[in-house]
Amino acid sequence: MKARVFVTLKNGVLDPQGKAIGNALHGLGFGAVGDVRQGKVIDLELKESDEAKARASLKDMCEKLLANTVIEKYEIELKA
Amino acid sequence: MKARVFVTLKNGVLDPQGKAIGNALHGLGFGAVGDVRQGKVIDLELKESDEAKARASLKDMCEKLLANTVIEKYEIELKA
Amino acid sequence: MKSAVIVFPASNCDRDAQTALKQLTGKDPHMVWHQDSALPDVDLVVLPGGFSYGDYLRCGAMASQSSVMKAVKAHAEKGGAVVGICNGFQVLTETHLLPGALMRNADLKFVCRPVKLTVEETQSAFTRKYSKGQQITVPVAHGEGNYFADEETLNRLEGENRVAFRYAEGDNPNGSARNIAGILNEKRNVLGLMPHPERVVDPLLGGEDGKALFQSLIETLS
Amino acid sequence: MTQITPELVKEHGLTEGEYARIKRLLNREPSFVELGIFSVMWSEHCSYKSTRFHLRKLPTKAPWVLQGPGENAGVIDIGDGDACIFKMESHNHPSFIEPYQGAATGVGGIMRDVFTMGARPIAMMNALRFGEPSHPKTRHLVEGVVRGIGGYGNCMGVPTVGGEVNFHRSYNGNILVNAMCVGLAKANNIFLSAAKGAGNPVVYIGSKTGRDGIHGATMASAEFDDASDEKRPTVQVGDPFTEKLLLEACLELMATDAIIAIQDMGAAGLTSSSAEMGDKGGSGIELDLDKVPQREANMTAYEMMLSESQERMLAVLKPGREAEAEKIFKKWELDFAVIGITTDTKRLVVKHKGKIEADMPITALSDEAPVLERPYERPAPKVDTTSFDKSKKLMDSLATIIGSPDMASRRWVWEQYDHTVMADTVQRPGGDAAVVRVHGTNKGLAISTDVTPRYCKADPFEGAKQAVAESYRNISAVGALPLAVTDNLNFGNPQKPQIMGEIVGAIDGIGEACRALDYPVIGGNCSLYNETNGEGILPTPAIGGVGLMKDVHRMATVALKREGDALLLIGETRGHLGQSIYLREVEGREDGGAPPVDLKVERKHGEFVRKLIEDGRVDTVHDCSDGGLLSALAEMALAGNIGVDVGVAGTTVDAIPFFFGEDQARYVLAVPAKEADKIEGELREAGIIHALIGKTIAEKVVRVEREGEVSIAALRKAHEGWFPTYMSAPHTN
Ligand SMILES: Nc1ncnc2c1ncn2[C@@H]1O[C@H](COP(=O)(O)OP(=O)(O)O)[C@@H](O)[C@H]1O
Ligand SMILES: [Mg+2]
Repeated sequence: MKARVFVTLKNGVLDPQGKAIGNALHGLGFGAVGDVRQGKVIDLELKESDEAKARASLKDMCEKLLANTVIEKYEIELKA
Repeated sequence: MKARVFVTLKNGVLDPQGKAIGNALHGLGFGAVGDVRQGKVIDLELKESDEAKARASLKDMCEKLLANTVIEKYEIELKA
Repeated sequence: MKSAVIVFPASNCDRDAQTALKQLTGKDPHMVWHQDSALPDVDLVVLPGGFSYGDYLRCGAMASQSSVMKAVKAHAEKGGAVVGICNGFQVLTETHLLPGALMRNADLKFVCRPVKLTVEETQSAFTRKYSKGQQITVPVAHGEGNYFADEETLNRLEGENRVAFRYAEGDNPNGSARNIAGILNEKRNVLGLMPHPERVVDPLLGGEDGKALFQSLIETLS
Repeated sequence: MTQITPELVKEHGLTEGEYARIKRLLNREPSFVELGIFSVMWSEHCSYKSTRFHLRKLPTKAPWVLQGPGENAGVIDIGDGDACIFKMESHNHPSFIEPYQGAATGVGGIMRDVFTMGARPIAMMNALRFGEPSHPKTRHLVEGVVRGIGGYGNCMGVPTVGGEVNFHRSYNGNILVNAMCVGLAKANNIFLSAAKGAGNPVVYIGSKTGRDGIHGATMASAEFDDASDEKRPTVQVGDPFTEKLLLEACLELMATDAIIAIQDMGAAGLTSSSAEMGDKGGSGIELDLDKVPQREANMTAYEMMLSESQERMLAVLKPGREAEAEKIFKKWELDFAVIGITTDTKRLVVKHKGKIEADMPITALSDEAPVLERPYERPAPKVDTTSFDKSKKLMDSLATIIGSPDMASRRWVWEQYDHTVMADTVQRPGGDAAVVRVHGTNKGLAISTDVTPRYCKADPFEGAKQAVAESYRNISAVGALPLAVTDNLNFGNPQKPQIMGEIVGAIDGIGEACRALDYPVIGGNCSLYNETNGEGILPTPAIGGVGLMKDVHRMATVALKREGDALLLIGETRGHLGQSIYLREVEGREDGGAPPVDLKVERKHGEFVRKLIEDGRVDTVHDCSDGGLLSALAEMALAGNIGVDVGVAGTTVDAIPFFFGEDQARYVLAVPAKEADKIEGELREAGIIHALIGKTIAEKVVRVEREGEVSIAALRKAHEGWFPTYMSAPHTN
C-alpha cells in the first residue's frame, strides 16, 4: 500500500522558509497571500496490506526518524 | 480560503533525500518500506473567495516560484 | 586525556578535530566509525562537523539512529564528556542528549564567517580556561544553526547557567533564540555548539580562540 | 529495430558528411545505439573537433609537469613526493536551465575528474558570468548557482576558496559556470585511464543509472534558442552525499594496488568512459548492460549508454581483485558491479538482453573523430581611445566604481561557501589568490582564476595574454611561484568565422603568454556555442592558475597592516583607459583597445615582488587590474581598515588615467618606511619602473592630493552594499 506522511512545524515554531516564501509571493504581486508555512511530504510504498498495522508502523517511523517532535508534528495518510 | 500545494520531484528524477530516508528506515528495521520520495508541502492562506480565481493564482505562484518545473511537479488542494 | 572522534560517512571536520586534538594533547585521538557499537576507553568523545548522512531529511536525524550513537549515549550517561560541534550539535539535539532543535538559518543561507561570541559560563569542563564574559572570535559554517527551544526550556537553560556561548549582540548569524551558540546538558558533561573551535587553534588560520576549549578539557580530564 | 532516418541523424547533431563517415568506418549502417554513441563521442563537447587542431599549439611541458592534457586532470610535482592535480570545467548550459542542480553537478563532476586520478580534493574555485543585473533572470540564476556550488562543495567538505563573478548583458541568455578543483596526491600514486591488457574485469562503481540528462553532451554543444528554454531537457540532480562516499571509497581502493585504470563517468557517461579507457589502453571493451545497476525499470541500451547519472565511476581491476574492491564499496554502501571485460579486439561491444547492441572499433570514436579546421577571421584589434571627460570628480568616480556590480565585494557569494573546512585555508576569498596549506607541511598552494572578457572582445590575442598575465600576477602577489594553468575556453558558435577567429586568437595568446612565463597548460575544457538567437557571449577564456609557496608563514595579503608604511607602485603607468572599468562605469562607454601586455616585464616584476615576500621583507601586496590604481588602493584600505594618502608626483599623466587606467604588470606594495629606500634602490638597479606614491595613515580615509578624500566607511558602504541589496529583491524561477 502507499502512504503519505506530512511533517510540518508545530504551531508557535517560527518558520523562516514559510515566511520567506510569503514575502517573495508578495514581492511578485500576489497580494492575497496571508500566512505561509512550509513542510515536508514523504511518499512511501509499504509491503503491508493490513491498514492498522501499516498505520502503527508509520507512526513508529515518524516518532523515530521522520519527524523531530520537538518542533514538528506529523499526519499519516494511507492510500490503498 | 486555505490552500495546500504539494511540490514533488517528477518521475525519473533522482531523489537523493528519498533514497537516504528509505535506507535509514531499512536500517531501523522497517523492512516493509519500498520506494520513498520526499517533497514539499506549502500551506497558504488566501484572501480570495472565488475558487477558480484562487486556483489560477496558485497555479501562477507554482510556475513562478513554488515549484521548479524543470524537475518538479505540483498539485493544488483547496479547503474552504 | 584520551579522546575519540566519531566518523559518520559524510563527516568532514573529523580531520580538523583530529588535527586540533593531536596538536593540543600530543596524542592521536581514536577515529571511531559510525557502524561501531562500542567506544574505546576514552575521556572525551567529539562529534565533528559535516553532513553525517548527507543531512538529508534533517541535519543529524539519521546519525542519531546510528549504532555508535548508542555507545555515545551510554558514555554520556556515565558522565563521560561529549562535545558536538556544528553537525555534532545537531546530532546531540536529535539524540535528545541536549534540548531544543537546530533549524534552517533565518535568512535561509549557508553562512561561513568568523563570529564574535561571549563566553557565558566558565563552570564546566569545556570552558574553565576562558573567563566569564570573555569575547572570542570563532568561525561558523552551517546552513541550519538556528537554535530553537520553547520558552520554558530557554528559561531553564539560562536559569541553570547552561548557555555556554552566545553570539555577541548584533552578530547572530542564524537567528538563534536568545543568541544561543552553545549549550550544556543538565549534568554539564555534554556540550553542543555551532561555531568551530577546532578551526581556530592556529594563528595562521585566523586565530587561537578555540584553544582554551580543548585546554579546559585537557586540564579537567587528564 | 529503429530505422535510421536523415531526421534522426540530424536530431543527433550529426551532419550528413559525418554520417557518411560513420558508415564508412563501420562498413555498414550504424544501429540506433551506435548512432547515439557516435553522436555523443563526436559532439563538440567530447571530441573538441573545432578546437583540437589549435589546442595542439599550447605549451604543455615543463620539468615539473607530471601529466599534461589528455587525462582527466593535469598533474604537477610540488616537491617532497607530493603532487598537485587540478582541472577546470564548465557546466554552462545545465546551469542556465536549472541553476542549482546545474552548478552543483558541475562541482561534483570536476571533483570526480580530480579524485579519479588519486587526489584528495583540497580546494574549489569557480568563475561565474551572469547577464546584466537588470535582466529578469539574473537574480534567480545568481541565487541558484551560488547555492548549488555551496550545496555540493560544502557537503563534500572541500573548501571553496575563491573565484570570479562578472555581469554583462552578453551573458543574458548564456551564463558561464566554470568550476575548478585542486587536489593533492602522492607523485608515485597517480591513477590514469588507460585500460591496458585483455581479460581484466571492468567494474561499475557508485550510484545507479537512471535516465538523467540523456543527451546532455550533445545539448552542451548546441546553440540555444528561445524554444529550448521551454523544452527544458532533463537535467541531472546531484547527490553530494553519495559523491562523498565515492571519494572516500575510491581513495581507499587506491591505497591497494588493485586498479589498472579508473575514470569518472562525466559527459556521455558509460559511453565516453569506456571508449576513452579502451582507447588510451589500446584495448577493447565488452560491456554487459544487464549487469549495470539501474534505478529505473525497462531502461534500454541506448538510455544506459547515454545516461549522465552522476556520482559514478568505471574502473578496470587486476583479475581476481574484484572481491577486495567490492568489500570496500559495500562498506561505503555504494553499488558495485562487474559489467564487462577488456579484450584485445580494440572494439567497443555492448550487449543487452542477449543481443549485441553495438560493436564498433574504438578508434572510430577517438582518432577517427572529426577534426575540423574551421575557417576563421581574426578580428582587427580595437585601438585605444585616449579621450575622457575631464570634468568628472576623481573621488566620486572611486565610490561609483567600488560599488559597481563587477567591483563590489563578493562577500555575499563566498560566505555561502565553507571556505575554511579542512583547516588549511591560510588565505581566504577576497585577496589576489587563495592559499591552502599542504596538510602537515609549511608549503602552500596559491590558486587564482582570471580573465577579463571585455579585453578579449576588443582583442582576443592580447586579452588572452592578459588573462594569463593576470593569473601570474595574482599568484606572485601572494608570494607563490606560478607553476601551471588549466583553461576553460568559453565562446560562441565556432561555425562563424569571426567567433572561430576569437578562439584562435585566444589560444594563440594563451600559448604565447604561457611560454614566456614558463607557465604550461596542463588541462582545460572548451565550451562553445554559447549563443542565444545568434548573439554570442564575450569571448571568455578563463585561466585557472596554481602556484607553490615555500613557506606559508611568508605570504602577502592585500590588507594594509600598519600606519606609516610607504606605498610603492611597481610598473609603468601610461594611463590606458581603453576597455577600462572606469570608462564603462563612469562614462558609460565600452570602447577602446585592450591594454597591451609585455610578458618580459610581467615576468620580471613578478619575480621581483615574489622575492621580497619570500625574503620576509614585504607582507602587503595587491596587483593592479580592474579599476586601476585607485581601486587597488581602496581595496587595500578596506581590507585593512587603514587610510592612505597618495599623490601623482613625477608623472605627466593626468589624474584620471593615472588613477583609473588599467596598465598591466603593476603591483602596489605597502612597505615599512625604513625598508622603502632600500627597495627603491634595488628596483632602480633592476631597471624596474616604479614610484613612491604616498603612505598609509591613521585617518580612515582614502585621500588623493589636490583631488580630495572619501572615508573608508563610505567606500565600505558602497562596496559591501551592492550585492546584498541587489539580491534582496524578489525573484522567480
Ligand atoms: N582548452 C583546453 N586546453 C587544454 N587542454 C584541454 C582543453 N580542453 C580540453 N583539454 C583536455 O582534453 C581532455 C579531455 O577533456 P574533457 O573531455 O573535458 O575531459 P573530462 O571528460 O574528463 O572532463 C582533458 O585532458 C583536457 O585537459
Ligand atoms: Mg573525466
